[in-house]
Amino acid sequence: MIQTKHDQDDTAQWQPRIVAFLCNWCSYAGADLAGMSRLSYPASIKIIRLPCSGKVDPMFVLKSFERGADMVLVSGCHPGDCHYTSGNYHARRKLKAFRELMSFLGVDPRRFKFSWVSAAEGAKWSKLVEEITAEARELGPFRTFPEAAKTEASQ
Amino acid sequence: MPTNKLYEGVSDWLQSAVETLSAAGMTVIAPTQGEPGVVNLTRVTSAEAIAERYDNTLLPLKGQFFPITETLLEFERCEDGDVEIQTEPLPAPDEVIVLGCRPCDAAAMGTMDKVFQWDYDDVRYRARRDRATLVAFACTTPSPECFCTSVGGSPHGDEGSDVLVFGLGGDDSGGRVLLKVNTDKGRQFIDRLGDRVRPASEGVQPPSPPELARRFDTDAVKAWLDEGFDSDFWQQMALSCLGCGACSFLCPTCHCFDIVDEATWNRGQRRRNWDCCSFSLFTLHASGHNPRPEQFSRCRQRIMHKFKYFPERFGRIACVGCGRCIRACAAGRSLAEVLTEVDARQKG
Amino acid sequence: MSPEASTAQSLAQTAAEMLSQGQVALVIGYAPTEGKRLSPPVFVTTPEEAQRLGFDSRCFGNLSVYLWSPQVRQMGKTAVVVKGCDVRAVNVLLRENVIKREDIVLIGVRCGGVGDLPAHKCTVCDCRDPQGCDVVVGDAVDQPDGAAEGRYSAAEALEEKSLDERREFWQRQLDKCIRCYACRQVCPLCYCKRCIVEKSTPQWVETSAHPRGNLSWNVVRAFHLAGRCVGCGECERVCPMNIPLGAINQKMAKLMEDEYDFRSGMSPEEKAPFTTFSTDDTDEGIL
Amino acid sequence: MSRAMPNVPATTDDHALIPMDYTSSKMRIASIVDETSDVKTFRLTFCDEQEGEAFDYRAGQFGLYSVFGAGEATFCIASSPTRKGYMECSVKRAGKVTGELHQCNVGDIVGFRGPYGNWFPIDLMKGKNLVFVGGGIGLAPLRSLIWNCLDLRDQFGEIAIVYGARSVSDLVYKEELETWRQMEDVSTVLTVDPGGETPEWEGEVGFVPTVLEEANPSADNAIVITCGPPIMIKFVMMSLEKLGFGHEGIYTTLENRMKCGIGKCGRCNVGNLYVCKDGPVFSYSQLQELPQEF
Amino acid sequence: MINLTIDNQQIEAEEGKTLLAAATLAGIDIPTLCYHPAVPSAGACRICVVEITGGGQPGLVPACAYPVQEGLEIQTESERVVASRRMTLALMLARSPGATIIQEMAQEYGAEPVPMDKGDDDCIMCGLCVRVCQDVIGQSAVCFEGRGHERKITTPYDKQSEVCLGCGACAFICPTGAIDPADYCPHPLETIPNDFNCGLDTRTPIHIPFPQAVPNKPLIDRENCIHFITGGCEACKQICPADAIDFDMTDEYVTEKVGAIVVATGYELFNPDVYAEYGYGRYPDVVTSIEFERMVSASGPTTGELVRPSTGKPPKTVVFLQCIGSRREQGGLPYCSKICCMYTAKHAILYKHKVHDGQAFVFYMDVRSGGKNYEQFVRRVIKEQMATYLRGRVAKIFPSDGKLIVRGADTLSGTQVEIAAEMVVLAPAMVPAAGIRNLAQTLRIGYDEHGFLLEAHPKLRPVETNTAGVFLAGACHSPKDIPDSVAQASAAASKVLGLISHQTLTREPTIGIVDEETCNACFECEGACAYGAIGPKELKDRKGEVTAVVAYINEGLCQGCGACAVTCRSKSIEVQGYRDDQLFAAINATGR
Ligand SMILES: Cc1cc2nc3c(=O)[nH]c(=O)nc-3n(C[C@H](O)[C@H](O)[C@H](O)COP(=O)(O)OP(=O)(O)OC[C@H]3O[C@@H](n4cnc5c(N)ncnc54)[C@H](O)[C@@H]3O)c2cc1C
Ligand SMILES: Cc1cc2nc3c(=O)[nH]c(=O)nc-3n(C[C@H](O)[C@H](O)[C@H](O)COP(=O)(O)OP(=O)(O)OC[C@H]3O[C@@H](n4cnc5c(N)ncnc54)[C@H](O)[C@@H]3O)c2cc1C
Ligand code: SF4
Ligand code: SF4
Ligand code: SF4
Ligand code: SF4
Ligand code: SF4
Ligand code: SF4
Repeated sequence: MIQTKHDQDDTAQWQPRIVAFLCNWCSYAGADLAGMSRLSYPASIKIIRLPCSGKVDPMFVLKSFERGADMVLVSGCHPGDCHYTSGNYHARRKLKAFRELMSFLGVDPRRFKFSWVSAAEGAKWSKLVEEITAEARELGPFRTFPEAAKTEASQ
Repeated sequence: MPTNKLYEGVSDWLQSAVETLSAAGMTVIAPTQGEPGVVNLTRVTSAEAIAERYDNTLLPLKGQFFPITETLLEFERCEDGDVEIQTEPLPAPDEVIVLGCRPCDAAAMGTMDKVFQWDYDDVRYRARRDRATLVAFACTTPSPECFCTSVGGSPHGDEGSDVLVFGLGGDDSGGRVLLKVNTDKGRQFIDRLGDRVRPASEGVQPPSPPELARRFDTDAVKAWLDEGFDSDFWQQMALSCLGCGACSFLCPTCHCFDIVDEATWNRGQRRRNWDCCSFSLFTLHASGHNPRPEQFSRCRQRIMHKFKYFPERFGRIACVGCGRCIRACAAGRSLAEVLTEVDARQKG
Repeated sequence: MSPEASTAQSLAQTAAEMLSQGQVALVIGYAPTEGKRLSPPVFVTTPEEAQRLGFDSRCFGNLSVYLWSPQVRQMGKTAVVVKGCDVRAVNVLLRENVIKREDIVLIGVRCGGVGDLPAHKCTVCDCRDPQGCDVVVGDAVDQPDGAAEGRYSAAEALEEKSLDERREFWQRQLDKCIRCYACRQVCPLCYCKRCIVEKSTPQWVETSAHPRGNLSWNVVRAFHLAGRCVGCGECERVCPMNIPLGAINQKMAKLMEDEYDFRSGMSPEEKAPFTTFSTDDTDEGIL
Repeated sequence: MSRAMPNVPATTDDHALIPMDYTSSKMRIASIVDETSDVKTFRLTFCDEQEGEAFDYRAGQFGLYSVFGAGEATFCIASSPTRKGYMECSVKRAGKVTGELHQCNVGDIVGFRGPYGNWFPIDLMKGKNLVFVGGGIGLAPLRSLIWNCLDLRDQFGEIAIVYGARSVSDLVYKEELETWRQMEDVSTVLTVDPGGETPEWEGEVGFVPTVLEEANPSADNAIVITCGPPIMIKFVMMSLEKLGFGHEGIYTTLENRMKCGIGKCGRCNVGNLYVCKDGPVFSYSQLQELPQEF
Repeated sequence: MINLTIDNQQIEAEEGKTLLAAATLAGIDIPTLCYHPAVPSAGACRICVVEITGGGQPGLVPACAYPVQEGLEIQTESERVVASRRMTLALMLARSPGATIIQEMAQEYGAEPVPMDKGDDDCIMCGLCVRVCQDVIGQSAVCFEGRGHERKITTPYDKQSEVCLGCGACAFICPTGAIDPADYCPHPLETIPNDFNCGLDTRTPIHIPFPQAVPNKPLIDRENCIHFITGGCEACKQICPADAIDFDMTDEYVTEKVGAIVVATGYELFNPDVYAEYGYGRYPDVVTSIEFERMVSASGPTTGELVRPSTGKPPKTVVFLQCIGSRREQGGLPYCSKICCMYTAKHAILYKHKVHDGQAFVFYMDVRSGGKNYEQFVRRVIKEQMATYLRGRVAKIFPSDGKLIVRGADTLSGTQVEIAAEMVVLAPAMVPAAGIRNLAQTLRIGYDEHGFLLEAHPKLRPVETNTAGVFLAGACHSPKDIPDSVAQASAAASKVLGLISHQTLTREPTIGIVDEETCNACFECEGACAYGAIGPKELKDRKGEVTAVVAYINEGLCQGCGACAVTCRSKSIEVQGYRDDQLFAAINATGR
């Protein structure tokens, strides 16, 4: 093992790593508004912008966990508000099933969040991030995925 | 020192062997029962864990030396643009005793040795191989899919094992046994067991192997293969093949592998993974050209490789008749049947 | 004549007729063979060979998987022997444009269940009488009672466990996966020209058989089959590592039935839940 | 170091085993030349100077290059062993590794292991007339050999180069092509497929085999080395037959997919040969005996 | 054409026209009571008599019934004529002393009531109603009944009539206003409040929505039109000289393909009746600013005369309350409506113009007069004492003695004030137009929690929205006054011109692209696309034979949402700009 700073998580200062997939038109704009309005929210969140929540492939969520995310958030426009009319409905259906599948396989569903945040909801955004960050902190580091690769298949 | 010597083991020899060897810091690998009906080689510290009755392990022995996935090196891209590479350290030299593989699997290691130790010597494979002693348990009841006798082996075959153990009480593992030493390593193993084994009494002979009819003749098969590359036989025989890797992955002599990098942002591992010539992507070129574009050509490759190319190159057949591919095949295909048919074609 | 023998006879007869009249170029069926655990598929191109066709309780295979094989397609119009449950897979293939109805002939066979102890899918089967086939052979069979209740029993048993227990269970199971992809290859609905695991730019699913790659692979497979899987059980049957893939498929199928009142493959027309949506879908769990 | 002799299958008894742990040497990208829209030539130098000095290879050999994180890919060494201190490879963007490589910048570190495989029979070529026939990116392995021969010009007879690409913009090594054209003792014919020419194009227009026939090189005492897309090779062979060349004197290199480069991973296996060990250079007569799986 | 002379004026008239029509056309006024262009003349009232002085048999004739003749010479105000009218009016005055129009005319002609039994019926028996009902409406619900003295206008059998449509044509046409349709009809037509005037007056079913409407044409309000209710009437059709009435015309949805849309749906006012303390809706003299605006408007219900709704007399004291609903976190809206300070100042001035001796008070929170010359404007109002500005909120309004007591705080002096007002004007908050959310969802543009539409970027793209080709103008975007609305509208217009003045459209390259080699042609993606951008495409070999069918994405239709890419299992669709390898790299980077 090459030792690096990443290996030593200082638990006291441990910051959860949250990967957020935001749709461009609502949630990303909402997060942007939060920024512009100088509303502070934890820096633990790493935002990836997508055109639409309907573009969030379950693969993205899996990959984020593999890359060490402690929590993944997908956020899109409120029902009916999708810039692309129905992308968020598609997302809602698929991601619900995905969460159920993950939960069935023993992955804590609390680690996978889904929210509606509109472009005007800068305040909701910052509150949401604060809340889920607190929850992620409570859940603690999510090691299942990243560490799995280090173990070679048992046989 | 003479090898090929017979020893008798008293009824608790196995228990004692596991204890003694473990106590000496060795790793004992033995067949254990996991889920119902599934036996695999795992590390044991007590003989109780060892499976009593089984045809063969689900996964072949090869994985102990050539794991399904293994790290070759680790790397990290540093901030300054440099890359730090660390070759994965070789497996620790402490000894490994495989206590209870089948003779076919032991024989298969001959094939693996050839590949991994010609021209370039795979150090990782060699390190694992060198430290291991193979104690094979002779088969008493071959399964219906077994065909070792057709490919030059036997339920009591010596090849590849350091020690071959015959049950005298009929039971596979425990009980009174006869141990046949095949190599120096085998002798060292016997020596370690102390008083739980003793030279066999005069006249004690290993039991005769169970009946297992030879189904085809590898020479005839080879002769047909020499000419048969373009035969339409291949297309017919391959129709039902789904092109999965089940047969190859479970085969104790299949050794194809892939090398991949798996990395997060700036660090990762280079890994070696089992691969399989039945996969359509196996030979696909970047240009889109595929030297073996149809499933039948891949099926043909698998058989040709085992029964023609490999023998030509390395002087031995790359199949030990363990029957795993037949048991595993999703489509119920049988290599033995295919070869029987080839044999029949050659003989007219 | 035993029921099996008479079914075999009608199959052979039907196939021989179709072949001799040039209706089809190929008949894919089962060839029950003494001493085998599985009645393997057989590809019959002449009326004479049709004699090999038969049907018994070892005919696990879902032969519809061969319908889209390039080699089979090359051979021309194909008849395939299908059990009632296999028809569901055919329906999905039709729905997804993989095959055209006019290119195939369906020979349905009434099936009383396969396996020594009938396989789980057979105890909960509600389609023993094949629907929508061109010909149906075999004697009438009884439909088991209470099929609907036990339909998702394997998934339900796991659902009842705690999250940790499930994690522990699946970690152990999925760690075994050797990435042979037999589950994929045998699945009639995994017909992708290039499976996602084979896409290297980018490599979404790691190909190494370590627990991480295995989990991703099995999640992706399950997700791709969600709303499509017809529960034929082939993937679980062929998995050389005995991973209970059926439970995962059941979980998704149950979700589809509970949430969207949808069971895959019941007709060639209906659309899979993941290609559409409803504005009434639940907002539960959404922040 | 490479051990296999050209076209002689190596066996276990040949020589002592070379330990192999699949590790890569680090090399630094010294320069990058854009050859075409999807081909770049990388000049690499060993990060460890000693390693660089000890490094030796023959024209025709290949190596496994890696971008850490993306993986390894096989490319022939495109520079001549007579030019010391660096090594070059020309890479066509095709997938994961090649794609990542194209993203690299000068100064970046890549991995390399090799050289592997056999080489062009340069000893057999001495005193002979040489005909190089290349197509597209297939000029990369030939380039190594061409410069090798040009750097030892007096050891060879006449040298002819026939090279073509789909269009003017697909020609690689444009400057070197011009240099060869200017050379008095090399006859260079360049061509592009019909439709691929530009108004300024001064070379031929036509497919390589046709142009080759027109160039009509003498088969006497000649050796042909050809490399290019499979379809081109097929027709070039027919043309060469017409021109009276025997199969023995024609060499080409194969590109079967390979992962280990050292005869283990099984991928490049064709018949009883491993392209990585017994090739990638093969004589045409050898190829004719192999199953046509390359 | 017929030539004749009226009041010494040479006139040309169409043959068949009456003298009345010819005179009217020539601008000569002939008074009449029983004439209406919509119904046949009856010459019943004899007010329209004129004198033939030449060209025909001399004498008095009813102008409404006498046809024009070549060479006739007519006098409309000759002595004989005036005398005749005076006589007629005298008789009428005796019968219907209460009818205003008779009183007025009698005064004009100096008619005194003849001494006879004084009637109390406004009906002058002109019979217009009977004729309109019979000839225009086609119903005959009213008729003459009785003889001589007993003669009267009534419904058959004097009963409310089922035949009567309740259209009110009789009442409308009656010159003296003697008819109440409710007497005739069990279900008379209701009066229709005039929306434009905030319901302060009424309008007819056929009406021009408001002055300056574009196009300035009447429209029929089907819900209230008697024709659409009963199938009869058609009075408008009968009288329309242009024959422009077409009852078969239906509302239609006009589908236009457009390159750009400017949303300018404006605002509505917050309904202040939620604040019970102000009594809006309960006390007629509490009005909103927009009602006030109409009241003082020359085109308004009172033609510009400011009167108290309760008394119809000009209010002597008016109290203006600002910030009704605005700037109110609890039970209101948190934002400032921006326009009320200024228009209230304007209202104070207008009030002073209408009621010179009136007194105006303004309760305000603080005066926001940002804008060119705005502060000066407000200063002027205060300085010139057009209104007394009181900083504070009003706690309660209650009626007392015909007035409204406004009780509030003056926070500047720190005193409680009580004003006995005759009118209170509330300035409610500006809210977006109803249905804005629907509209926004249809156009796929964003809106905030109040429904104001969202611009693409508050600083850099203030008139654009997130949907390409949709722009914003005016109060739909945020509270704005007219100059701001016009400025934004002009900006939007120039953005539109910038967009559509090019031959080709440049759009973001974010579109889906199918990998034709790996597409399975399952067309699952087709179902996922909300834009119908996906269809089949045939791949052909060099010979032109179809080798495969794959999915194809129309780049003009595709919006690049990526729903298809997620639906595609084999990952055969990439969205440009959000390609898988880019996202993969982004996800990888999160693990940094
Ligand atoms: C001896 C030899 C010499 C070569 N020399 C050159 C050279 O000088 N310049 C050059 O541009 N290319 C050369 N190639 C081809 C080069 O190896 C492949 O283009 C490269 O490996 C593709 O790697 P990738 O990771 O970018 O592609 P991947 O993402 O791995 O795959 C993309 C596609 O390429 C196919 N592919 C993957 N690996 C290989 C492989 N090793 N060989 C062929 N196809 C493959 C895959 O099946 C897939 O279809 C050579 C190949 C060989 C065997
Ligand atoms: C009492 C009062 C006095 C004012 N006095 C002044 C003043 O003196 N000076 C000044 O600058 N400003 C004044 N204002 C403000 C002024 O009225 C606004 O600034 C201005 O009207 C805004 O213009 P607009 O075009 O954005 O919206 P609007 O004037 O509201 O126009 C919007 C139009 O869109 C229509 N519409 C709504 N929804 C739809 C739909 N879905 N489809 C089609 N059409 C739709 C509406 O019917 C309306 O015709 C006053 C406001 C009030 C309330
Ligand atoms: S296991 Fe069977 S189906 Fe799979 S590749 Fe092997 S022979 Fe083919
Ligand atoms: S069949 Fe089983 S072992 Fe093979 S890839 Fe599928 S789950 Fe893994
Ligand atoms: S996923 Fe398994 S059970 Fe479902 S259709 Fe495919 S093979 Fe059958
Ligand atoms: S797992 Fe998914 S991508 Fe792979 S073949 Fe099956 S459906 Fe296609
Ligand atoms: S990206 Fe969205 S709009 Fe474009 S084709 Fe796909 S689903 Fe339709
Ligand atoms: S979903 Fe994918 S495979 Fe299916 S038609 Fe669309 S692009 Fe092709």
